[in-house]
Amino acid sequence: MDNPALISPVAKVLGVPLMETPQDLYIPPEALQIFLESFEGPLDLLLYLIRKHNLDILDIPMAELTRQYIAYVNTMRADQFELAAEYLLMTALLIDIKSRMLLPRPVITLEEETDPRAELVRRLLEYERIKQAALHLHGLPLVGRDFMPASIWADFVVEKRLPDVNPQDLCDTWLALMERLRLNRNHTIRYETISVRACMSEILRNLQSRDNIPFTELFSDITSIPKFMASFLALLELTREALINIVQTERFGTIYVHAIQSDRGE
Amino acid sequence: MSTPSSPTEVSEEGPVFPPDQIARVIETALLITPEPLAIHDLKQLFADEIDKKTLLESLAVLSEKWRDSGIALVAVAGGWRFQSKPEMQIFLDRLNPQRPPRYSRAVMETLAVIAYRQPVTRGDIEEIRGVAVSAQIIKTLESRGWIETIGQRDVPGRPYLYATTRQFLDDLNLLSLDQLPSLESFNSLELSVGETEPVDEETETTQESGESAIQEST
Amino acid sequence: MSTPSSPTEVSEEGPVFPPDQIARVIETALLITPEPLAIHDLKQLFADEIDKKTLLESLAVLSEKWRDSGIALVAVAGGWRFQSKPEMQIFLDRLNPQRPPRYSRAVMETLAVIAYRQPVTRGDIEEIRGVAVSAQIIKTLESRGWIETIGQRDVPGRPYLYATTRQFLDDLNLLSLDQLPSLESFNSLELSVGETEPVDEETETTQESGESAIQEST
Repeated sequence: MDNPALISPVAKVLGVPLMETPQDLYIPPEALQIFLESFEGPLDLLLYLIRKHNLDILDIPMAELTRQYIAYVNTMRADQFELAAEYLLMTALLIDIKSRMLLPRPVITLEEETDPRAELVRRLLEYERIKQAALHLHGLPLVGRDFMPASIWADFVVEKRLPDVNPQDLCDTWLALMERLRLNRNHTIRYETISVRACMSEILRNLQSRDNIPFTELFSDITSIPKFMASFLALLELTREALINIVQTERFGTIYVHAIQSDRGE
Repeated sequence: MSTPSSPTEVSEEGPVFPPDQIARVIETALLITPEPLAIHDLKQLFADEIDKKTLLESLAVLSEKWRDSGIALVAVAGGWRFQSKPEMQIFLDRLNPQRPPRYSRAVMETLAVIAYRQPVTRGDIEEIRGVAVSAQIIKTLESRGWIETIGQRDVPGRPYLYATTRQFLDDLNLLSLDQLPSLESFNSLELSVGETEPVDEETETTQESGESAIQEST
Repeated sequence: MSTPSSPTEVSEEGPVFPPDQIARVIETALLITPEPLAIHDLKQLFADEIDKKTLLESLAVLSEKWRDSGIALVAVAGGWRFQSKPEMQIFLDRLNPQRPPRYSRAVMETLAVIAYRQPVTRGDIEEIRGVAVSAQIIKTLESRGWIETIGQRDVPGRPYLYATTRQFLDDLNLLSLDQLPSLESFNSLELSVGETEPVDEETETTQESGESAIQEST
């Protein structure tokens, strides 16, 4: 209907004005791209052709339309196939419809045979309505184009509000901070003094009964990671304090932990 | 209206607002905000101390007051809004030569499919339009605030479902989607009648033939 | 004013605008534009076919027309604009319940340390908070005018010493730092902290240890 591409005298191809949109699907190859761009797709083109030929949509002469589509496809160069993919699909659909109509109908039909054109007709009808709906939407008053919303200066909105702080908030924050500080301190100290020291004692106790213990055996019963780490730290600490000795006699061999029997141990 | 009472005093005294004060406040609020204000918003102006009936009365008064001006009080999906009348546009355009973007047919058709068939996936739109819908088209409509995704369809690929927004209605001066003519009311079979001639004088007949043809096909 | 003449016709007829039409157009233009419109802009509305004198007359009429409303026509540096009157603010504020912004915990903690422990260095604050204090936090409080540097501590690096300002006291409605809540608030905090376990009978001791912790730190 108000297809702008159809109203405006089409296009210039190589300087030669194309006076009219093609009567059928024969399009000069040079004009193909411009032509395809002026339609929104094969349904659009099909609708145009149906209108142009003043056809009854319920009785689309498939033979003629298919012939035109094929002529149209034949004019395309290889590099235009992508551009025209949707049109090719439509051609295939039309040929499919045509061929099904040419086939002899089976004598016994279980269900009512559906007209192969019905689906295409349904789609064309729906698309035509959508096109009109689009035109209708386009014609509705649009903000910024047909009217403007009132919008005057509000004197105070500009003022950016800064965060409010009240003394009580500040006090609560301070107290929460102190509480956190207290908890944090206790936490760390307790862990270090008790755990590692306890592990040191445990290791030393183990070494009282035996001369030496394989390094891995010290850790074999430990399941928790903190305990594992504490034991390892305990081991290092015992070494530093020269209470134990860690010996490995050959590369990759077993590491042994010995107790040092000395007076320096407390 | 001539004695501007201090609004602070009024609100402290309680829910007693003189009618002209109510109208004045509503008017000011609506003039300040380009977005429509719903009844709920208007109630907030008065800390919920004014009922809907009073507000509607005030709105009616305002509507009448502005009748002969270049501005009209209108109700759209989002609420009430003052907006310039169409006949003012010729002047206002001179002030601001920046026109809103014109949307391509592809964009408008996509919008139409979403408006009428929502919620739809991109695949649905492509099915109806018979062509691929580019991401750009969707983005254009999304960034305009006219469409939004409202979920995903539970099929392979879980495609997004698109619907129109309240802003779409507001921007097109609509109260609700119901105000759009039904898709069936469009005479899609006008195409079976000669289209090349101007049809203004035969609109009536064209419509009739269109309608009957549509009934056949449905 | 009641017969809306087609503006197209008017402009085609030439520069003959009835005064009420001029006022209507100016009013509409000013009502849709939050920015001020200069005389030059207003002339453009009429394709420069109206002179300044006529425009000013119209503006005077409009100014008078709106005198008793919630908005006012004012002349500012950039030209003329409608704006809401101050007494409308209390209502409009309710419409836009801008939640007052809040400072982050980091900022609040930093401010608390400075307020209760001043003068302090950034290192002091970091030690108490257990995390680094970003330059941004210090800057936020400085630009608010709530803290300032009052010297440098005589240790390696000579770090700045921060303290709260007079403005901090003013903004928090305090006469002096002594007025910062301390003891009573302590009760409430300790109670709320201890709410998980029944500590009622130990409240007294808890308080004491809390107090001593603060005294230690001062």
